[in-house]
Amino acid sequence: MSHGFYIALSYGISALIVALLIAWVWWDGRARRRELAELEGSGIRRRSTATPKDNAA
Amino acid sequence: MRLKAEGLAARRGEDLLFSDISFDLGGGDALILTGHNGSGKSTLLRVVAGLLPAEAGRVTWSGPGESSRASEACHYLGHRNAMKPEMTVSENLSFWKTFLGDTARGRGVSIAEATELVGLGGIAHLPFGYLSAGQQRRMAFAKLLVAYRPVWILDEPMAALDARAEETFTDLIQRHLQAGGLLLAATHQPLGLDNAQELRMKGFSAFPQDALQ
Amino acid sequence: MTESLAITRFSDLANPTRFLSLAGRIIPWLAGLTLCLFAIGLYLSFTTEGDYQQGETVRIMYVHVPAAWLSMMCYTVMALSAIGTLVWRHPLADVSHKAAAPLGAAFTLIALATGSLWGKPMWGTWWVWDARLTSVFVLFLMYLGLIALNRAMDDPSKAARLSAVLILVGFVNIPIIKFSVEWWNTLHQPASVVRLDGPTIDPEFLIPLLVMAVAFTFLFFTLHLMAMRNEIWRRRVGAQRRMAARMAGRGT
Amino acid sequence: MMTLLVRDLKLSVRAGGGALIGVLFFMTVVAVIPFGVGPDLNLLSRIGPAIVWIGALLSALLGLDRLFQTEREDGSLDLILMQEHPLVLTVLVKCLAHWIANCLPLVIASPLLGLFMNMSEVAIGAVALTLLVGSPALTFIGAVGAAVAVALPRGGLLVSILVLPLAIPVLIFGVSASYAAVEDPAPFMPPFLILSAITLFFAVLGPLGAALALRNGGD
Repeated sequence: MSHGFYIALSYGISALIVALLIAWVWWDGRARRRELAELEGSGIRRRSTATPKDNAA
Repeated sequence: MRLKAEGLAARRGEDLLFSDISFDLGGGDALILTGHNGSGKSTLLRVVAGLLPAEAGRVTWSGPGESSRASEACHYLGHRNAMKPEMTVSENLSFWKTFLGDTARGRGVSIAEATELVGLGGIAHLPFGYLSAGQQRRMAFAKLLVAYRPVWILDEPMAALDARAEETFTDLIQRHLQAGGLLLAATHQPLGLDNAQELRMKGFSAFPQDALQ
Repeated sequence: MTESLAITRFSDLANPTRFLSLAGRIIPWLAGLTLCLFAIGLYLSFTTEGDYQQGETVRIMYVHVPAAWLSMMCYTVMALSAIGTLVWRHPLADVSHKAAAPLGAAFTLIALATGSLWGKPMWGTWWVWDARLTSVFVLFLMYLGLIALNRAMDDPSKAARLSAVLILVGFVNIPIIKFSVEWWNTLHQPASVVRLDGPTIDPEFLIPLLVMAVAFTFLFFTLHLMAMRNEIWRRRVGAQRRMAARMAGRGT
Repeated sequence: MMTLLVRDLKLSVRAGGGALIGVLFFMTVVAVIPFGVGPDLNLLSRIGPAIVWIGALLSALLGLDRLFQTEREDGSLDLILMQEHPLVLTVLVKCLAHWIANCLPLVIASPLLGLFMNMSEVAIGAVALTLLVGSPALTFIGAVGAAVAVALPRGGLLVSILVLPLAIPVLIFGVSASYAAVEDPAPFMPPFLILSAITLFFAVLGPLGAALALRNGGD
């Protein structure tokens, strides 16, 4: 009594959803950082610019 | 190029707002509509733009190789800016540039150039909704520059603008007129055009109005 | 910096810049740990014996149970953050529950999908409207509703306050849903679903289950930190864009 | 025209766009039905196709009132009306964008809800197929209602009231084709073909009517 199909499918779906989630979070972070860099490049800085740590993060 | 109106009349609801208005504009001519609130300035502009049916009379347009529908030769800038706050300025402008198309090929300027001309170069990447009311108005004006139309119909173009922006607008309008364009504007403030004709709207009149001259 | 240590700590945490640098340092470690745990967990879950009753399908449980557990823990995290938003008006709390909603929805979806895939061979149907399944499904709908609410509003702090109210109301509502659904549907036999408590579960299954649960939990925290960081960046982009718009008016 | 399509799609997924809300409403409506009729799986599988169809119908109407209203509110409608593109074509493209953004997700979500309704695989496939073919008709009919109610302050409710009666044939043939796929004696093709015909018919009539209404509704 094996249900390889269902097991494979459930692991597959879970992996897919997790992969999509990670990809989304990753891509979102990349896009935001790029936008920040663009704004930074066009000479707009935050009011409380200050610490170098800020840029490292 | 001639924009001709003959015996125009229009209603607002049940009331006749104006009747028997005629004018005849050629290349480089400007016509300024003045008059108190509710005198039918906006309605007249919308009738000329083809957005409202005229009660009587007609508007004709004759240009080089263009169709005779006047509204296709016109840019209409109403009270509302026709820009989407969710999209960036350049997305908005490039949409209108493509959607409107340039009637005379290549005479519309690029988006970067247009934003530069209205004095807001460098912020075209921002969402339109982030801009202040005056900046939004200026970007809406940039829309007139990206796609070329011989006739500009402007309804209160100077609303929400500061003095420097007004100057910019006047310059742009002058340039448009010198390039052979036509202007039809409703305004309270003087536009600072020296060669403009004026049409004073009295409003709610059943009697024929004095048209030009 | 004249305040007492506790207050300094608190204001440090409240400072998003501080949070960003902290998150930047922690995230790689958390991600690595998550990866290791998943490697061990997956290895264990494929090498253990099948259950005599459930057969091989017990392996689905190693994904299903942690996901279901996370779907509830995520809501708890959101509810705590919502209290933080409403009581202390802590900006990081706003960010926290906004960032957690998509994660919660995803884990709930995994729980629903794997549960369904387990139910088909074991019960002969993809879905039954029993108490537990139904309340998890309602939870899923609530996550999606919160995402939609957050997306629908421009002003992030207003959106955060309103969704915090909704989260707390939902938190109160979930037990009610659960119990009412149990009363509503008494047809279903109890304890079809594997339960962690009591001796019903063999250590052989318990170990991979626990490892996977810990792995999923770490996955959640890694992603949550990353998503919070994204959200802070998103707000900075918004703030800087508004500033750019203001500067363009004044300058040139 | 492509630019208009792309713009509308962009707007629908940007913040405040209605694409997600439609699907969510669909899922919620279908999900509350079992609470009303009870968790009897046999009963649910019998009424399933009808429930899914009604849910899709209601959620397809949900965002329709905004189809032209947003354009009118910011003045874009004026500029669109002035253009030399045939207005019918513009309306058709807007309908298409609306369908892709709001109705296609419903079609994609419908198999999932079919599972919740304990429907058989054939019935699920049939419902998804009939929704795919029938839902454009809902958008086209709705466009007329949206164009008529464009200038009204509480247009949303009115659009639903105006459009629902017109959408009845779509519902009838959609549901009967879905049932025909499961129950033996009834053939599947005739109602399905009629459904396709209705969609094609409204693809012509809907934009025409909407364009006419927009031209006359100017203010």
